[in-house]
Amino acid sequence: MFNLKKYRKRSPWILHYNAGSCNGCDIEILASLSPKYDLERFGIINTGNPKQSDIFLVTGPVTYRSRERLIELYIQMPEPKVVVAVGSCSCTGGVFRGMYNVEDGVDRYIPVDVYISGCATSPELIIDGLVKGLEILEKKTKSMEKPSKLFKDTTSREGIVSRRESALRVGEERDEEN
Amino acid sequence: MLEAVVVIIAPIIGGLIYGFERVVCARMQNRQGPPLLQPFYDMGKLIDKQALIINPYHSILGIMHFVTLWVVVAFIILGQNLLYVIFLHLLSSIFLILAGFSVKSIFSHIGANRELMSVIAYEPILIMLAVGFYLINGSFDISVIRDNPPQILQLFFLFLAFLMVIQIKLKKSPFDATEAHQEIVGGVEIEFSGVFFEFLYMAKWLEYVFVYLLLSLFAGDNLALGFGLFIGVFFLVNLVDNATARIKINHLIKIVLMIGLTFGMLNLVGLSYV
Amino acid sequence: MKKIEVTLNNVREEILEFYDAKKWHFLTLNGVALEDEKTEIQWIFSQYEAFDEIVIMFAEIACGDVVPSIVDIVPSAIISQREFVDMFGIEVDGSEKGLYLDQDSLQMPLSSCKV
Amino acid sequence: MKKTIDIPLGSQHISLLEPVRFKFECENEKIIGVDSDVGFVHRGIEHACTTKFKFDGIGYVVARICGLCAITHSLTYTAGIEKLLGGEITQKAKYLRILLLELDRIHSHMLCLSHTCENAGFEAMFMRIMGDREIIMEIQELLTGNRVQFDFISIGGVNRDLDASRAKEIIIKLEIVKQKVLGYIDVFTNNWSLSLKFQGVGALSLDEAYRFNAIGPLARASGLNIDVRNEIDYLPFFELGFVMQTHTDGDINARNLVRLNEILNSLEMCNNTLEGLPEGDIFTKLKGKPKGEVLVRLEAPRGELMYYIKGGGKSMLERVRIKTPTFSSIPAFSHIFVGENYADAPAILASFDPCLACTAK
Amino acid sequence: MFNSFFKAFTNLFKKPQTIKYPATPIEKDKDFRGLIEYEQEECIYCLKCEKACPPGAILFVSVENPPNNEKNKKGLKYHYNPYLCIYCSECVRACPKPNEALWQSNKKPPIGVKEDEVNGVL
Ligand code: SF4
Ligand code: SF4
Ligand code: SF4
Ligand code: SF4
Ligand code: SF4
Ligand code: SF4
Ligand code: SF4
Ligand code: SF4
Repeated sequence: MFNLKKYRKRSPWILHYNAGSCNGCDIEILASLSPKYDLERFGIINTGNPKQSDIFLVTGPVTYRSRERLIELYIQMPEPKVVVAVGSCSCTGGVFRGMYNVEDGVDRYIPVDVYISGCATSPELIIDGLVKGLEILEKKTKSMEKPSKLFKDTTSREGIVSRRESALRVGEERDEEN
Repeated sequence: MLEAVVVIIAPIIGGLIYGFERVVCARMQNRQGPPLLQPFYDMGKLIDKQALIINPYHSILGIMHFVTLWVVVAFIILGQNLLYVIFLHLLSSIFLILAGFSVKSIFSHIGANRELMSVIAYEPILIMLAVGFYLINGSFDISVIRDNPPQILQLFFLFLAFLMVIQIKLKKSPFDATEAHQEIVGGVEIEFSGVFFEFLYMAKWLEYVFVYLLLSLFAGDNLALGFGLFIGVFFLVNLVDNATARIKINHLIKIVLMIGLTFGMLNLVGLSYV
Repeated sequence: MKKIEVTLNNVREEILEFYDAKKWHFLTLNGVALEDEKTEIQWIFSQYEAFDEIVIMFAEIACGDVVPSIVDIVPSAIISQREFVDMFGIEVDGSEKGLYLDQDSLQMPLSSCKV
Repeated sequence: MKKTIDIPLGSQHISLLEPVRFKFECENEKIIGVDSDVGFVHRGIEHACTTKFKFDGIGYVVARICGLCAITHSLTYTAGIEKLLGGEITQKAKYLRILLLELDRIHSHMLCLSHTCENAGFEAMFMRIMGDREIIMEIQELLTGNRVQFDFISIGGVNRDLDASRAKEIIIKLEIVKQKVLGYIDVFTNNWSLSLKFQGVGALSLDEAYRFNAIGPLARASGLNIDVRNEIDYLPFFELGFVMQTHTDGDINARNLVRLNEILNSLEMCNNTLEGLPEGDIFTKLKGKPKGEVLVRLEAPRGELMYYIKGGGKSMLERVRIKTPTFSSIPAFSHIFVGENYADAPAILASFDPCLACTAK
Repeated sequence: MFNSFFKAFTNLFKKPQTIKYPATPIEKDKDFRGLIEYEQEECIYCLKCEKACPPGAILFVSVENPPNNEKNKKGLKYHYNPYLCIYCSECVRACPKPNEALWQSNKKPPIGVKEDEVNGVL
């Protein structure tokens, strides 16, 4: 009869959480709700209520204090759901990478489906990302993805040292220069 | 037979009104807005969504709210007694309020509280409305009211008061403190999810059917006038929604009770003397 | 920018005498880690409607010292004091820890003191 | 039943962009106590500024403290470094800096106003202001190549030049914005439901403003003359027509009006900047490493921003202390909430225009 | 209040401000600060860009088969992570051969999906 799955794509409700961003990306999310970009065209509503949301927009590199809340919100959202990391700093930590109170990106904690880069992203990119997120949402099963434990193995592949380590290495070089 | 069909498709009509309203609202805000059938897309999605049950009462009360509301709408369409309609409607609101109180979330409580207060604010107007109709038609039966000529002129003040009820029921500013997305995240709705939220969502559509059906009673047997009233009020309500901010619940009660009671009384007194 | 040296013992009197809420604006409480596990603590004030009139009262303190609170004189200092406690791990009278840092964060990140 | 209830607001809440948690202790719906937790966004930028980045890259890092006043952060920092290096930048660079500073103020104030409206339940106004704000965003994109994080300022000047044809284009756009802002003033002063929501709500008296060291529009709405633009001579604000905007009521309405008037003033300043844009270079190379200590302040959209920089003649600095506007307003905020109705809390909160991103750094 | 009322009414008959974004693409300004692009042939491997980059989005890492360029003495390969980049353009300003070896294009930053492992490796 009906294929209910196709409706997922047409009525994605979003939940937005700021896990320590600079607000730059948050105001762009707000701007994409504004008349010029009007996310409501796609049926998107900013619900602010995890229990009724399908898309989880996370900004910010995840600070120590916000991580519990992040996971809590993720778990409260009913399946199927898609997590979208908005902005460079929620993808990889961005400029905050390696600071002592941040965790270098949302995917250290919860499985992220779409990464939107840019610092700050623009509404245009957010729409691109959401469109991609909707494709994924349509295919998703209802089984829960486990929130991943901190720090997946990020070390070498193909004999290349990890970015994290080389970043540290660069830092050392800088010190030597002085 | 026709009536039975109308009763069954009542939620769909409500959904269409709601969808249309969202488009109109968006256009008033200078943006494109969602597609017309958006509420049905939402419905499809919500059915598909995993539902988290907080506690059985909560979910059941939500469904009861929807079912009683449907019965209310059916009663109006079938031309039953107006008083029954109003009391049944009260019952459905009470289910919602109970649902709000049955969970731990503080926002749900506040929402339920506000819902309760708004019931106090608009219920007298509805009852006076029924009395008004009784005074004119000599009967509470909706079928009788529908067979008589338009009564909007005799009940003009009550009609004005009823406009405020529409704003409250449809959660339109300035009288939308019960939902207040920015303060209490939707109030009573907050803990519902998936299919259960779906019932609440459809109840909202029925609410549209309910108020606009009541509105059409003012037009009596004149269908064209009824339709005209619906269109006129529909736009008026949305324009006001887009021109005002939300007022606080205590202001709401004050304003609605004051204006509503004076207008209602005025009208009733006038009616009984004429 | 004027710097006035004070000590932890007389800082409260100095500020009490100096601070006039209608004239001076309390900017912030600042700390600077110095060598030898010393910390310079600065109370910074600026004058309303004057060109860059800034007064810094500073004191050099050691790791174990307890800094007196000035919240009763300047109520808005409360938040800077809490931040100072977190960042430098130096006790300030009546200010609790935990404004920013959690149990498992790096503690007293800006301090030069050894744990 | 317990007499009071605790209503949490945050850390994730639709009326908040940022994670901050307020716990309102309420009697019925009246707030009798507030507890706030502002540490959700603490990232450790001050620490990183002295351990991870060299002084010439920090301008881009501190800009990421806050997206709304990124320009103020990088400008204040850069000004501090320029003072330490002891160089003078060209007049044109100064003008361009002011231009961007004021544009940023305009868009930030517009965002705040629209947010206040939304939190007051006036969605149409929110959409209207947000829609018009896009014009400013477009101007900013024209000028700097990005909508939010401008990365426009570097030590010694600015990164991009502005040619005459673009300047003209911008002047035309600013005129449109001005007309729109005049329209808002009308709404904010005459709308019945807004006045019910805003007038007399969340008031801060002048004495309290002094006592809690309020800053920015919050203080100016209470009649306290504090605006850093009035107290520094590092950038030629007066030359470009800066006038301080104050109000005396101290309630939400007054704050909105102060912001609206400031937008008008800033538009005027932008216009003057564009019309009087001097010729010349936009960049002067400054040599050396920062040594010594310096304290610089600048007026961000939300009030006074202060940087204390201490350098030891190396490329790593010794101390960067950032005091942000919202941070020092928190005592005043908490004070205002007490005695108000919970239903007003989101609107009051938005009227402070808090930015927790910078509070916790 | 009547002004807003009227405004809402007139808006009803106006063309909405909304742009149809994914359907009609947005033309990017030529000065838009987009992706950093690199030309291996022109690079002189001075590593100034790597040092200037605040978040460390540009890295030269030693790999087994480095690109051949006589300047490349250490056997390095350029790596750029657009998900880490903050598009500040510092690298271009630091580069001795801007617009030849390294430049900022006006292309939009990319959108990644889970399989890209944007945060995992490198
Ligand atoms: S990506 Fe950049 S602009 Fe966006 S939140 Fe992170 S630091 Fe701010
Ligand atoms: S309080 Fe609500 S969210 Fe928490 S366990 Fe109970 S039902 Fe679940
Ligand atoms: S609202 Fe949040 S904190 Fe409160 S009961 Fe539900 S889940 Fe728990
Ligand atoms: S108040 Fe905010 S944080 Fe708490 S449950 Fe509701 S949405 Fe979540
Ligand atoms: S109050 Fe202002 S700064 Fe705070 S979240 Fe709202 S718009 Fe952003
Ligand atoms: S208050 Fe802080 S975070 Fe907000 S705009 Fe100003 S400096 Fe940025
Ligand atoms: S633009 Fe900035 S962040 Fe990106 S690679 Fe260049 S220096 Fe690094
Ligand atoms: S700075 Fe330019 S030339 Fe030097 S390594 Fe980088 S890209 Fe190559």
